Amino acid sequence: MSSAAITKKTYVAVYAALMILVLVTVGVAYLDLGLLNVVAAMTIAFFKAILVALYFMHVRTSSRLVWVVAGAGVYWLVILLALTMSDFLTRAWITIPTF
Amino acid sequence: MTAAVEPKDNYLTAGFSLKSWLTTTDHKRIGVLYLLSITFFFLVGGLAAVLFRLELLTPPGDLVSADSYNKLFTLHGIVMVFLFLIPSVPAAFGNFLVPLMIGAKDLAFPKLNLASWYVFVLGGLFALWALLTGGVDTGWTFYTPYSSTYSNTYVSLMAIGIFIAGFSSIFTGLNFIVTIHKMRAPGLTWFRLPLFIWAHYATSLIIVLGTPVLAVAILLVGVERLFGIGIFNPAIGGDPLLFQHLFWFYSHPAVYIMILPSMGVVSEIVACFSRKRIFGYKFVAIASLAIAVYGFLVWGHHMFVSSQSVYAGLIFSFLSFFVAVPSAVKVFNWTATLYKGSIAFDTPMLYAFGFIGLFTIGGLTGLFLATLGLDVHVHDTYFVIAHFHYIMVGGAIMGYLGALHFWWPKMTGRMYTEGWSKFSALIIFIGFNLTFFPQFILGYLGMPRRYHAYSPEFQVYNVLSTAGASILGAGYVIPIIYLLWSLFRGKPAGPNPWGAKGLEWEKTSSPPPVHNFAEIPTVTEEAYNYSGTNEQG
Amino acid sequence: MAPRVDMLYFFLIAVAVFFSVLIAALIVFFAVKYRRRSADEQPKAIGVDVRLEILWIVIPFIIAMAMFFWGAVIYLSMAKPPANAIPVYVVGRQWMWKFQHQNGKREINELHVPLGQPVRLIITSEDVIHSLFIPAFRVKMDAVPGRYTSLWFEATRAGSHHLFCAEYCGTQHSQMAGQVIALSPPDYEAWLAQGATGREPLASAGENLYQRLGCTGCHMAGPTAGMTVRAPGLQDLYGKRVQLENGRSVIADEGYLRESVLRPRAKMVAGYQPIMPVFENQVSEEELVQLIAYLKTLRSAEGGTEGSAP
Amino acid sequence: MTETSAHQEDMSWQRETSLLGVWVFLLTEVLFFGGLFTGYAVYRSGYPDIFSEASRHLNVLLGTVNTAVLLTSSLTMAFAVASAQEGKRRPLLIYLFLTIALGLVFLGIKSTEYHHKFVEKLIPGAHFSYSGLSTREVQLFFSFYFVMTGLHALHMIAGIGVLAVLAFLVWRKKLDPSRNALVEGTGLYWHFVDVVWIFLFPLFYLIGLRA
Repeated sequence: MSSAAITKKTYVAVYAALMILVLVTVGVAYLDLGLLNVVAAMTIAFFKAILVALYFMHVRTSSRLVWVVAGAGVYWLVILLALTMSDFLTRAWITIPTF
Repeated sequence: MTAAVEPKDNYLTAGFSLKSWLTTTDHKRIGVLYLLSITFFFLVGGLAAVLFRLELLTPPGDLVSADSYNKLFTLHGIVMVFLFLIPSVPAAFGNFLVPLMIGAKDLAFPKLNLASWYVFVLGGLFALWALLTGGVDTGWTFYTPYSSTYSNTYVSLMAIGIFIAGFSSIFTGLNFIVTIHKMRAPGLTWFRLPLFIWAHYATSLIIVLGTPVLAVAILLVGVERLFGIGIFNPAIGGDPLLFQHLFWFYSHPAVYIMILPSMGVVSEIVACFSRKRIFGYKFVAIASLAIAVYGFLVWGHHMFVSSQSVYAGLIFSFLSFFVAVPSAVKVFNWTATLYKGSIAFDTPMLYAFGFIGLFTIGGLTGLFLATLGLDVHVHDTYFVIAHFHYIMVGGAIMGYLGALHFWWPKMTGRMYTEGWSKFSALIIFIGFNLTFFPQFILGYLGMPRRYHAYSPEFQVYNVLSTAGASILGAGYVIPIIYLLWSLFRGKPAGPNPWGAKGLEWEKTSSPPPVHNFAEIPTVTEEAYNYSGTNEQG
Repeated sequence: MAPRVDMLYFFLIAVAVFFSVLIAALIVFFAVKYRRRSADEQPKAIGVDVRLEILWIVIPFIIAMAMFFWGAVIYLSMAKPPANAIPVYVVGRQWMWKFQHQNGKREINELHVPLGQPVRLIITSEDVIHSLFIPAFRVKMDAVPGRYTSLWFEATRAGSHHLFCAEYCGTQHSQMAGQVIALSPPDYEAWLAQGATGREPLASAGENLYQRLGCTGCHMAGPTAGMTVRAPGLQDLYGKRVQLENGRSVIADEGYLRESVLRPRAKMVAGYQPIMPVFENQVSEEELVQLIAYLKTLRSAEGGTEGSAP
Repeated sequence: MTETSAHQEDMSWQRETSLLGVWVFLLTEVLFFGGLFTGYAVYRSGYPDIFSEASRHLNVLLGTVNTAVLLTSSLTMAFAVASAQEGKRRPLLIYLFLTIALGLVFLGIKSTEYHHKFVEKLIPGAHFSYSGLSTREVQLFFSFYFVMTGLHALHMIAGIGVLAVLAFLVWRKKLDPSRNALVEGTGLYWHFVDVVWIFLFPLFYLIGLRA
């Protein structure tokens, strides 16, 4: 869990990247991309989260255990979201007999 | 430590004032505090069960009113699940034993551990407050919109209580995870750990990952009641099934919070009283983790008739059958451990036998509920009640009582009376089966659960069940008497009365000293090395 | 359906009994055979047999998969009612079941059905979640407020069968019970006809409501030349796939019709403006059922078989 | 306490243990917010257009500024942790104060936003009123908005409280360098709260912008 490898210069660079991504995500939101709007917004947010975790939270230079813990968070979040949505998104699939 | 018979300065004699108990950070004392508190809640929940079983003796609702009946089963469910079963083995015995078994002085965060007990008590007091001021009638499942909009009882108060109690189990789980990772004695590698530790590690994972989702679900119900916003209320655009998803995301894995620690207990007991290493040790260890991970993928099998999407039902049913495999692996391996062992019939072993048999029935009847077409019929009937009592009483409480009898000499330094303890184990086994087996039949005949009054054709089975419950109740009272008696008159136990393997038996006294070990032990052999050959397995 | 469920049940019972007895017998046998005979007895260690482990991973898995597929097949046929099923509308409320038949006949806590003919219940709730459970037919479905659910069955034995609420719904939950009475088809027809005078069939009650609420103003039977079409036509709508404004599409089942009456903006049909008033809190669950029953009768000649259409 | 064990006493072991504790705690936090995000996803997928419409009642400029403020506070927090590790007291104190200040700015902006919503009667509950057609679904959007940003703000307040205590300890020279795991752990928490906002921002503020 040592953070010796991360310098202040890196922090500033990460910060700059994050700020640019904020502007990008706002900009993209003004374009009409249909369903891709959500995808783009979430991809950018995910990328920002990764940057914060890797650098600000030192995951990059941390032990494997920390990677596992962080990964577990993502994994269980995906389970919660995916299996719940498996209900709500497939409800309309079953069709009634159309006489 | 040379074999001292009852050392003068142990964790019990380190201080006698109330303050020395209420401000302790000693994991052993906190374990004892938990043991006392959950025993209290067990009696409260048990009393409620006695009352509604009496009500169900006759078909019409004649003993208590419908309203009281609903409050009684709600009380029974909430108290037994949140205030007894979830903290039972982990918070009482896990607290006491995890550091001892891994050769540590204490848990990683002793103050957090004490805080967890206080938080538990606070949550319990809120729950009691809700119960004493008028009770709650939503069932322990809190289904919306009944709980959020329609019930006129003290739902918010109870929600606060459960929300708070949830933190206590999160603190315990967090503490165990960090402790098991960071505080194992030198030489104690992962595959040398007792299976009790594996089980508690898996349990802690579930606690840490599941409890917050329950917290959110309960919080939203509370917010909905207090501020009148409608997240689950269909009258304001909400979807009541969302609550069910969030609730079962925690509450299905919560079943494994209750059963996994008892599985760990059974592994310890079976090894000790057959004088053998658990057959397929690694498979049993990994099975605990597998149950913890799979356990999160199956919650939708509680919702097959809830109007959940048919396709989600298919997915959840398919995944549910995967959990059957690690459970089966455990049962087969325990049974195989007995083969060519040296089997003694001390009281803990009787409970372990009971556990294996009853858990097998409970697990197999779980398959009925995971099977889509069949669950439609038995869902929300007494079949479900019977099934989960086979798991939670036949499994979890048998394991809890096994643990109590196995480690009682370690915790108190005293032995209890063998004759009485065997007798009560037998009574409990008989009473349990008589109580819950008829309920399988009731369920398939179609008697729905949570019924205050029922159709006369169901009476025979209800009478059997109530008769069994009175035997079971008596069986639970006997241990309280002889265990209390043993505190004063019991024979000194000595450090290792069962001739068991494990750091808590071999490297410290009974009761253990405040800092557990005279010196931190170094581990050089596998767990359960009864044959002394240090064989890998 | 009941015999199919029972077959599956007996299969699972067989598996459960086999394994319970196996485990219990092994425990008793080992415990007696290898009981401790002397205090210092020391059994030999036995290493793990991986073949054995694989065996008892694979066998339970195969059995479990058989259960899954068998159960899934039954579940899917429960979810798909036959096309000729007789629709009955069910509204649950604390603490009674209300049934409405096609011809407008109503019952409370009693449901009359004909023998040998599939019946489809379209269920909703006025307040909390209930669950309609008919043990004799091995069927159960939750009644969820704000939504239609459905189940179907075919009675094969005359007589009365229990009808329960299976989802806890408050104080009188256990009193929310009744009977399903299965009658031979002639008896059923006679029962349906009883007191027919002065009773309006669901669909015509729905039509009156449709007129009264002013739906005709925008939803015209067929667009006339020269008129602006402000709302989608409703002819042959039921069961059709509808293209929505947001690019998705839905099947126009009862649930969709219901939502579109109550909250028209939730699923806008492509190409129309959100000008329809909200009928939430304006029509009761029972009136809604009448409207839907009427909408289902709006069929052009080629759109469906008028005779059997509910 | 006569016993010693090689690993259980040394400093880096203690630090790792504390930080692992914080990480596991954050794991529970992920699932806590995860439950709310799941609820949001369910209703957003159910009423996509109405959620977009409701979103237009939020102030994108304020939201964007707040995002920038929070990200900046993460930078100062990272600097604070670095200073603590290097044992530099004065910079540590300054960065802690900056982080607290930025946190307060965030909360200030947030509360003006809440106030606007109050004036516009967009707070869900008895006083909610909305002139459009889909009152219920819009209210649902605002229920999630207030619950999620509210819980986020509560986390910020808790974080600011801890930072204030840390700053006080550093100022009174009561925090010796061996305990800089405290600063690091608080930093992890602060960054996590930032990450939550990184998702909240596009999900609430940016879904109604496209033409």
